[in-house]
Amino acid sequence: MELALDIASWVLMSVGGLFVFIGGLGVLRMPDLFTRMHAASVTDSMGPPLILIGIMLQSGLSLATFKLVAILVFLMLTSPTASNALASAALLAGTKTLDEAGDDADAEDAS
Amino acid sequence: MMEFLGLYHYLVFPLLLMSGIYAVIAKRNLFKKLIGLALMQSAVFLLYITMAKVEGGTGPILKPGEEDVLYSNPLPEVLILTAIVVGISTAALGLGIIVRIKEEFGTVEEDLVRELGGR
Amino acid sequence: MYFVVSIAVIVTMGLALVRALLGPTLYDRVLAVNMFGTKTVLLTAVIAFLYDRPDFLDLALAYALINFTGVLAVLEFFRNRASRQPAGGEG
Amino acid sequence: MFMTEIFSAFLLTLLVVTALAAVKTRNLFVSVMLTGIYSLLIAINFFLLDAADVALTEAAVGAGVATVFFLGALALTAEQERSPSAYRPVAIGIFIAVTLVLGYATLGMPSYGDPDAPVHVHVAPFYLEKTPEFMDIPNIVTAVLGSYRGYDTLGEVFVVFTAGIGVMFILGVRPSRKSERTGMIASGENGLRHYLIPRVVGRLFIPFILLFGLYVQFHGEYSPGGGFQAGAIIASSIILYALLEGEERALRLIPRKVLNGLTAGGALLYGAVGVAGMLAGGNFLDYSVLADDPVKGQQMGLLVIEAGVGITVTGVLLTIFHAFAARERF
Repeated sequence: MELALDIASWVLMSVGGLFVFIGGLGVLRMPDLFTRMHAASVTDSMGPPLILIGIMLQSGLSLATFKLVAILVFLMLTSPTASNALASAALLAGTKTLDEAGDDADAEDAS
Repeated sequence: MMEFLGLYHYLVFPLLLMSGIYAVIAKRNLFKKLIGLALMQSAVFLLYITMAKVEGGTGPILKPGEEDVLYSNPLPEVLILTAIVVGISTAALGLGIIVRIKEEFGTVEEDLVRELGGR
Repeated sequence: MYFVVSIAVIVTMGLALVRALLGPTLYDRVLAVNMFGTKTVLLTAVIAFLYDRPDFLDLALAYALINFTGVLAVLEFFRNRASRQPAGGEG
Repeated sequence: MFMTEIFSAFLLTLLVVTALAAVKTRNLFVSVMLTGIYSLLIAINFFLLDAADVALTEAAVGAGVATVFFLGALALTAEQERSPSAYRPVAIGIFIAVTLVLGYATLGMPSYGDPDAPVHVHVAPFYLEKTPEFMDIPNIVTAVLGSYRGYDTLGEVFVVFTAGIGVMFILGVRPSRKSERTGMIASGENGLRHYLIPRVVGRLFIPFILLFGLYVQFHGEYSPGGGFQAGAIIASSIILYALLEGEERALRLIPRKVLNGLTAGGALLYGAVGVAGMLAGGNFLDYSVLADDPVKGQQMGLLVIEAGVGITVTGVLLTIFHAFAARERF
């Protein structure tokens, strides 16, 4: 039982870490703002839950687990909301998507 | 290796401190000078907390029912804890002064303020 | 096991920081800061267990709650910047 | 813990990079954003160095309140630096010279984490040993903050109080030349009304932030926390409300008079505890005499002065926020 829990949390945490890392890679490598945002927000709603659930399996039933659940709920609420708000702000300010911008580089810090 | 890592903790302090001082000396924008001050401030905070660390210790909140636990030094933490809140309040005071300067002179660049000043 | 996750998160932080330094638009930097905030929550949660002090989870909880205020402040700043710029320019 | 040393070395490198970039960029908004990252990084470093209380303070202040203040001031000034740097060679010369000198000086510091360093042998063992006996609370930081170094904290609270008064005086003046720009918080009651999703989620968050602030305040004797952190957290919940609903609604919720009362009242409460100790026959800020049992008295005193600290910090931070937000709208 103990071993099964350990293995489960190992798997969850490694996969979560992988997702987080892929998100970081996407934010660095994607070509324009909206694709970068997509990389960040999608992995943000997959990686953290896996990692936090993995920790929960280790901590057992305690105050710490309750706090982890709270952290998880708050993260799941804020991170998509923040992405949405940021994307709409960027869109309203007229940031060009990849198709519209063509090949010319976007104006630096000017928008 | 361990020795070097310990030294590295201390070596970061001058770099952070001096990047703050560089902003204060060389930049003419008053807002930037304030950011430099904030950086200097946190460099000092980091130095204090680095000194509080004890090898193999843990945070100075007693673990109930456990003997022979090594705790880090609580005193620098207390000093820095209050200093952080004081730091943001005084930074806000500086920001207030900058906002007033902007309203009176229309600029926050030090040299332009000096040209327009004298009244 | 906690080490693996911490390494992944810390490396991601480095990548996000590179994005924050490169830009190129302001929104990219805000995105990087936002991402950095989420990673901070994760890293502090993991470190609390790595150090075997689960009672220090408060820090992660604080970041999970308060980061949102900062993001909304940035949003509000952008929203009003649009109305600010054509009228006054900068000076 | 060899691995965590590697972690902190990496994070410290990121910290230096962030600081240099924040200084270098000419765009002040970018600079503020990088300061935000800097704050997150330094909080993690504090945490890695076992200072959970300090990390919590940096989190409470740096994540919400500091960003809001800097952006609020930035909205009222210019966003780009215009003049080039002055005395650049001289400044870089000073930078390198002093870095080298200070770096050389750090070689003389006691080695990192040495338990026999001078810092660790003077009063710290006394605090660690005697606190369970005197106060019976696990969080030594709170004990030192509130009781052993009560005078110090009283002074800090008054510094915060004075800074709040200063901002009130400086930004309370009507500007002589009317500017056409608006501040960060747009006038009227709109706030972020047009952003439906952030608004709904944000409203959901406010009670939880308040609850967490109260937890940090009153659980500060047992876990990381205390008045300073709680004040910043509670203030950021009200600031969130102001961002969502417009600043005027927030002022209707907590009017200026109440804010002034909070600002002064907290500091006065702290002082009053000291005077109460004197009246009961002890020294100023000696809580042992407040109850029959000295331990109970200490605990009671700590609880009250932490409450005083929390009230003052909340009041001052909100006063500053409103001073910036209400600018240009007389």
